[in-house]
Amino acid sequence: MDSELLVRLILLLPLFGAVVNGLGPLFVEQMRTREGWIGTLGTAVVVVPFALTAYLFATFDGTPVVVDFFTWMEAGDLSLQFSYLVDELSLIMTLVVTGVGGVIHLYSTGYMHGDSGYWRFFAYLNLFIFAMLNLVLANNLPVLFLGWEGVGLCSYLLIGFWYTDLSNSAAANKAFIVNRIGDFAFLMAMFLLFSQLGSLDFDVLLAEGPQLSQDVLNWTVLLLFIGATGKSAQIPLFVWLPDAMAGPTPVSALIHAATMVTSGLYLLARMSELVLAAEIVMAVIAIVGALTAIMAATIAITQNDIKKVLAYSTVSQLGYMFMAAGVGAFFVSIFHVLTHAFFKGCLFLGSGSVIHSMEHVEHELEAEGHDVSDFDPQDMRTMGGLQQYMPSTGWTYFIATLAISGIPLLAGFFSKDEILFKAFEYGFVGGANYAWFVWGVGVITAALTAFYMARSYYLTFLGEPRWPDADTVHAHESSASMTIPLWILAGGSAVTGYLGLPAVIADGKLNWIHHYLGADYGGPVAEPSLAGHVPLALEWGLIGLSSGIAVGVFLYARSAYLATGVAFDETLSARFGGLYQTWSDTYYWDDFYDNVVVDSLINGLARRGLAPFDGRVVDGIVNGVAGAAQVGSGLLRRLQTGVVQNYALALVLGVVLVIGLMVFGG
Amino acid sequence: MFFLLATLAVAAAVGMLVSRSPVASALWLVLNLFCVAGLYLTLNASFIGVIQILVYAGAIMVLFLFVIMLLNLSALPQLEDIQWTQVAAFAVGVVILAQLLYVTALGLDVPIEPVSAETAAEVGDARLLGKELFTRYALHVEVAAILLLAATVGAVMLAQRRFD
Amino acid sequence: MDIPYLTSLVIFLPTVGALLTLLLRRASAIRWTALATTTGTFALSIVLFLGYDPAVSTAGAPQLMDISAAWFPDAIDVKYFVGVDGLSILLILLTTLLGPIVVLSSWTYIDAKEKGYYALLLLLQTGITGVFASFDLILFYVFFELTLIPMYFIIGVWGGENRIYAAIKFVLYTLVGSLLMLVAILYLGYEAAAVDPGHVFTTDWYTLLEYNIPADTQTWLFALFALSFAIKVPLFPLHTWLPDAHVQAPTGGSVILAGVLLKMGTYGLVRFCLPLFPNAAQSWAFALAALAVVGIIYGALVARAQPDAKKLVAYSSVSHLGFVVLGIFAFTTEAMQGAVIQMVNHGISTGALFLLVGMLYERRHTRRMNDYGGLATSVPILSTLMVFSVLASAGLPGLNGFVGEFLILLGSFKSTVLDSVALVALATTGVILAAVYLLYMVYELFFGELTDPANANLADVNAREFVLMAPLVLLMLVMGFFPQPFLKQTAPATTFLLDTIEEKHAAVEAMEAPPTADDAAREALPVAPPEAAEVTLDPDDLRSFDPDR
Amino acid sequence: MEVALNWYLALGAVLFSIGTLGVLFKRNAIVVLMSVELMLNAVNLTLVAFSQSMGDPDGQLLVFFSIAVAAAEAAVGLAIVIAIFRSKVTVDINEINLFKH
Amino acid sequence: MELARAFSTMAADLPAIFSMIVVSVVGLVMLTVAAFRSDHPSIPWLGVAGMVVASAWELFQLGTEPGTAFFGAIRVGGYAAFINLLVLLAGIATTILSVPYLHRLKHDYGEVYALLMYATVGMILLGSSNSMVSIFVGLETMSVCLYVLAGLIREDEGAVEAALKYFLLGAFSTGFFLYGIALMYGATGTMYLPAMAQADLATAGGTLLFWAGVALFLIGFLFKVSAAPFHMWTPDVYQGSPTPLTGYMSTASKAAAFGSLILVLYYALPAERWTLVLAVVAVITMVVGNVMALSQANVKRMLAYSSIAHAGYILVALAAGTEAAFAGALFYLLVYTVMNIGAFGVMALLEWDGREGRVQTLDSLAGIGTDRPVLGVTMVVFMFSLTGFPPFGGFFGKYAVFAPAVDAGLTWLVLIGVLMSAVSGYYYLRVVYVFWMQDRDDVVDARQASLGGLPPVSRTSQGVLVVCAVGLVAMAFFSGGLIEAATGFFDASAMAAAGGGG
Repeated sequence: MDSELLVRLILLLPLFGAVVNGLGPLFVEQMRTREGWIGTLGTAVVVVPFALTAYLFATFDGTPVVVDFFTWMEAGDLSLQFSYLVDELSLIMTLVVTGVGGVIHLYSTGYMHGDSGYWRFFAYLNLFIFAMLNLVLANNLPVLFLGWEGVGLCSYLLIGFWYTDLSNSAAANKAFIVNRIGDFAFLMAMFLLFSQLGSLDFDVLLAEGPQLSQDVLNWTVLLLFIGATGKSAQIPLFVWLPDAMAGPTPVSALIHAATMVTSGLYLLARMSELVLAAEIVMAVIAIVGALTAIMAATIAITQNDIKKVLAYSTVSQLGYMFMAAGVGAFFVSIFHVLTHAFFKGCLFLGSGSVIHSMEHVEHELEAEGHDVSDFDPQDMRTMGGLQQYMPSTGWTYFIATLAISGIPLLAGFFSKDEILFKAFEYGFVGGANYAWFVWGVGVITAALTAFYMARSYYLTFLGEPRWPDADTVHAHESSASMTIPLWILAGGSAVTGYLGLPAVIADGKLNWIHHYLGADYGGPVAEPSLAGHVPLALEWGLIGLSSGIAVGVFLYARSAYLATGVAFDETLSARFGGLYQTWSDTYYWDDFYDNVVVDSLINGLARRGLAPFDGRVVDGIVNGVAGAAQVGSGLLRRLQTGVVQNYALALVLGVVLVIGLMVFGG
Repeated sequence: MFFLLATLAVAAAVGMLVSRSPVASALWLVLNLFCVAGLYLTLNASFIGVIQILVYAGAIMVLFLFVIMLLNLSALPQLEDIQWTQVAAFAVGVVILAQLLYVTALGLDVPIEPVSAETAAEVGDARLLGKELFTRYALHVEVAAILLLAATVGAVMLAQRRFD
Repeated sequence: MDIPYLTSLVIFLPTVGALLTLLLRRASAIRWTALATTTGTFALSIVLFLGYDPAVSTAGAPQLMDISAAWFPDAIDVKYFVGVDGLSILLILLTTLLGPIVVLSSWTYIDAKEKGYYALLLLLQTGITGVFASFDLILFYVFFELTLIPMYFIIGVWGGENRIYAAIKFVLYTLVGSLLMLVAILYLGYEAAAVDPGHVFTTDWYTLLEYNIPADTQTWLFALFALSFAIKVPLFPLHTWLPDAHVQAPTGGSVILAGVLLKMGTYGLVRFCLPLFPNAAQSWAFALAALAVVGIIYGALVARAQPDAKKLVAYSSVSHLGFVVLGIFAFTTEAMQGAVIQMVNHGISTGALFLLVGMLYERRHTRRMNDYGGLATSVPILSTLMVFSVLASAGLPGLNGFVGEFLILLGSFKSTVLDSVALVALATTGVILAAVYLLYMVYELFFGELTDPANANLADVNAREFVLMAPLVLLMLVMGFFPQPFLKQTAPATTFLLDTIEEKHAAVEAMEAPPTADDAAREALPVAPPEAAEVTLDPDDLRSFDPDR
Repeated sequence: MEVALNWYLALGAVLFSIGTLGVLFKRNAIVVLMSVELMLNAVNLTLVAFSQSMGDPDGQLLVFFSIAVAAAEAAVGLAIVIAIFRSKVTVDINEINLFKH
Repeated sequence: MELARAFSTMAADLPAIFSMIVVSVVGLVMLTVAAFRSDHPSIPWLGVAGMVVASAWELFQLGTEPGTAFFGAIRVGGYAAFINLLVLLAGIATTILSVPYLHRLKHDYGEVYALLMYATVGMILLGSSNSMVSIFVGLETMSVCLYVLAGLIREDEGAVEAALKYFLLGAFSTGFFLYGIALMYGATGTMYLPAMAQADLATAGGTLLFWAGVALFLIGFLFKVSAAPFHMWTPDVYQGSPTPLTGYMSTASKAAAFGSLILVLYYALPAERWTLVLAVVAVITMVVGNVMALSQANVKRMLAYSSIAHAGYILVALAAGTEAAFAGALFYLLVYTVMNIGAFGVMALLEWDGREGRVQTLDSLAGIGTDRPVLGVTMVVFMFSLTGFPPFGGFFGKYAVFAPAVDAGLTWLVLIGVLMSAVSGYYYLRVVYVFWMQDRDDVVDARQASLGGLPPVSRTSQGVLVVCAVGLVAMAFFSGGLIEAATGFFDASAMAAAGGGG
């Protein structure tokens, strides 16, 4: 098959789905309840592109394919095409997007069943896939940016999906605006590149970019990175992601875990040649990533909302990915993106399944006459013992938990270990001091990850049910359309790690993902490491260390939470004191933004400052001029006394003036 | 002769200015007009001098007096205090006088009757003026006639008592 | 198709329609006449658009010109001279497109004195189209002012509570600027005659382009022109008439105001300020661009603080037009093209926003956002349209707003005239702020529970409203994804303009280069070309040579 | 008699100024009117002086019209004063200030 | 001069004063009719007929070669015909507008119309005068008639007050004016304008005398055209006088006075010194007129200040002093006459029980446009035209006066002028919004006034107003030609033709 046609189909099918699902029911009310049609179409337009991508992937011969649709805009030096690029990186990303996306679409047909906005949901979701595909397939920065903003839009629409609750909409606004702050930097990076190179096409940028002056490069990469922090929820722009959990759970899985949030990584990987040329900024990237990772991990420990835990976990894992990027190991980032997509997708979907079932519990409690106004179906403190009611969800959640915790032989183990190893190696071989710091933080974070994930699993699924009347009111397993995707993803969480076996095995020759992506995304240190730059023994040791930590911490948490349940949190709180408080208050980031940035900008500057200023000063001057004319008029008219002799006096004064001017002035 | 008449004219004018009774003012003005008529005669402008007495002093001033009597006007009560407008008026009046004197008195010390006494007398003569009036100034005379007619009609319109 | 006097026809067909409506009695007949006229005009303008061939006029010359003999005595070359070129064609098209849309939007909104309303609306369209088509400065001025009168009535008679204040403010504010411009036009006309004794007083744009005016003179002429246009745009801090006018005007008036009337200011800057006074324009570019950037941020922040939806949209115009002005004063092809396309984009998306706010107002008779909330449930289609327009306005890639803003910022960044990264960076924050205030509006209007029963029973958009919104929404998409056909139309004119500016700038610089031996000669005839000495001059000409006048 | 022209002119100026002062000071409308007559009279004197000094009759002819005009004005003016006296029973021009500002 | 020859010359010159003859003879006839029945309805129409004939004649004269008649006393042809035409048209419009007005006030005496005719005669003489004597006689004839007309409703305190103020100040300024003539005569030895320009001002004293004379002389004109600070009478008199006649005063008398002033400036005065004076007076006039108009609540009073302001605009052109500027001033006079007659005409029709008039406010007219759309629409046209909005005549008028001033190097003056006309927008637009945008029920004054019912309608008057309004719109197309024609009056050949006299 013609690959151009395939690319067109891959891109346009989801768009088609979005348009049909969106417009039809919008105008024809009867169509809104046709869930079968809508769900089938919505899923098909993602699954088919997945199949097509798989075909492309299978037949890909290593030479990048460029597909030009049509000219977007031409002005001066700028010549911009709707141009798409199929290469290794975009293929992997496309597979993830359509694959995980397809699964989540399928899941959604069950999860959203009965929702009045079913059609909207699928329209948005399809639109999201379209935008995401634009992002990953773009062949120039503006098209990438189109997708970039497009996914932001869909994220906005989906976070605020249940708009009748204003807090959801507020979260949506927050997500969009914080993302826009990142976009600002992205735009500036584009302007800078264009002003230097006169083009924004990848081939030009990657070929000529590295020759730019160091200053320009540093700025460019820094700006790109700031752009990435917005989308990929890094310090300081991560604050929107936890709030984004307000959206339906499949959204959290797809957008806020598997795909969209990784686009920042994708951007850096795409621009890897520029990034690698900006050494200083790489340090910034790595350090910011490390700090984000550990910060989010500590916060995750304190969260009680099952989705919030996963959200902070996502932030933390994204931090990992940036650590990798910061040490130049882009392929590892992508690898982690891949594995993360599976296990985090699985976790989110599992939490969705749990929430679904807890909502069911809530309804039953309500039916029995309980006061459910305080009942939160997402609060882990009211859960417990769900494993017995919903085995599929439980098991898949468990597998994914193990995977993310870095328990050996599951996907997370391989990718995370590779990241830690690369950081170590960068310090060991490359001699960059910051790499040690990054590595250290990474190891601690790995321990924390194992802890909070174990906490999450055990609080939710084991122990006694903690909701009222647990004897009579039972939770239920979700439908097949939801459990099948769970199993698919759990399977992925188990096996995808083998795509990137570490260098200790067969000298890295079995590290498929590294070979597939090629040296382009490996960085200067990574390339020779195939042959083993670090002594094998040391590497084995490192692997052992991280495995040990993961398993150890996991088991510790298991025993702690199995024994004391929720109460262990209080022990933790007591042990860490103020630190724990800081964690549970998310390091006061939200307070800072709400009270300092937003309040001072909106309330202080805009509402109390500029708006009155505009009315009183700027407009006041205008009205003042008019008023002055009126006042002047009022004063002048008092000269018009009505007494004829005064008029005569004025006349004579005029005479004096005129004679004076004429005789003596001229 | 000139200085006598001039002094008298100025004195009469000042008298008009300062008297509070309108009748007295009118009579001072009549005196002034007579003096000026005399000055015309010193300038050999006999025709104008005669007209001055006939029309101005004779007709116009009588009209004034007539109206004053008709309306039975007496002196207006004196103003208690001096207003700034009056001060200003006085100052402006002085400035005007200064300006006028400056322009008229400077550099024009040519004697009257530069050509000859005969010409001067002829220029002021009624015959010459009459001829001019009915040739070169015929149009103006006609329009002046209309002006007087209009003034008459207007005065009647304004002052007459209508039957309504 | 070859229609004689096509440009004039497009300008004056609405006037004919206006006269026609005056003869009618029944309101419905008046409405249909207005609709038919505006639609017909739009059809004609499409013919115009198709008839305009950018490839032919590489020199940027206008096409489809209608030129009369001089209007005034021989010594004064003022004439009826209309045509289209790359700068104006899109704006003319936009104007005629908004014509039927505005008529439709007023269909039920205006329920009193229909005759006057539609007649004035049509007259207004003539005025605006005329502004964009004029190539003679006096004619331009006439059309420029002509738009004030209908707008004054539309705001003042059919407007809201505080309509009279707003109407008067609108007219007076603009009047101050435009009258000063008139003086500058007059001076310019004579200056041209003074520079070249062979010429008479002229206000013909193309003739004036040939003259190189001394930089000093340029400065204050530019100041007068720019002031007038800055008020119209409106540029901070001259913008305060705009929120008042917008809020008080009926929907149709707001749409015209935001859609095309403000563009007269930016268009004027491009058409006149830049090419006629290139040196002054470049010297002052930074100052004006800085004001524009202040306007971007300031407008956005003030918009965020508004409790009134319409006022919010009004301030958003201040912010958005800041981008256009920035693009104009960047002096790069990208930015200039962006500015031109952004004028159109802003007309489409802000026009749509005003239409939608107007629809809400027509249903609920309030514009306070607090009175709404949760409308997404009761009026889903309207909400969708609004969100769509908001996104277009916020510059989401794929919709029209992005194309313009992107090109403007891209071009300004590389501008050597502005040469300020900080300025562009500040301007780019406007992209963030746009999202802040626009999403806030969406949030307040559409989201949340339907608490107020008055909001629960609102009717969604009806067929008429949908028909009038459809072209706008479609255009947002089309211009977002396929701006190229439009950019292509403007390209030659933009290039021509920038080349001309460059040439003239250099010429004046050379002319005013450091004094040389023939300094004395220059003193006597500061700007006259060398051959001027051979021409016998009459005293009147000498007078106009006086450099001090 | 050898009186130079500027003596006459100066006299005219003085009389004119007194007339002006009269207009500015007198409150009785009729006296104000008389002051105006005095001003015209002063001008007439000036005109005749010029006319005679140049031997040109035009000046005196203008005086002729000036006197006619003075007569007409006096008639109209007095009529107005009568009318105003009828409605206001005063001729004090300070009190005639219905319209102001 | 040989008498017989003189008389034959005069007989030959009779066509030159044809319109003056027609108007005065018809005036006499009217007076005669009035003697039998004072309120005979045919009297005003007699006058209209006479003036129509006269204007037809002047129209015919527009194209003729300029020259002088009556031994150089007056000018004939182009320029004079233009001014005369203006005066006559204003007279016709005023007469027609006065009929219903005076009828309503029960003052429809025939003498009034006759006086109007005589005033017109004076204006014609003034506007076409070529010598100081003509100017003086014409000016006085005009003034005396206007004094009377101002006080015509003598039962009304305001009217007689207006008449008294007008008269006293008018007479006062006449004193200065005549003094000015005397000094100029003394300095140059001639009364004829062209001869004055050629006179030899040899001595220093002569120059001094001459310019002092010019100054005093100008004051007479500046008073008549109500330039500040000689304007003080204007608002009071305009407010007190019968409204249609106010329109007449504000247009025809200004047209004649400006016409004459232009002739003086153009023919009699060397081009020096007076530019500054006129410019300064123009500035004061524009500022005072416009600013003071802002706070007026009475439309007539506002229009009075507005007419002061417009005099300022014309003075800008006069200060420029070029031929184009004079031509522009002439055109402006035409436009101004049309729009001001119209504006006062509208107010005359709206003046009835309880509504706007001498004491009532503009507010009492709230929403009147809806009730009387013809008046409303025409008033809108007049107001916009007065503001100077295109496409109405007012804009082209402003163009015609300001453009030459810019050319003459008076850009600063023009800038003040345009700023002031922006100010003027405020008070003109206020009339528009009160007429159309306010609701009667929202305004206290209007509610009270509405008890008096709606204003009566007069078809003839409305016809005049519509003609004025249409004329202002039509100027958009004909202004070029008109300005060109006006420029033609200042050909160098005209100068030569005027060389004679005396």
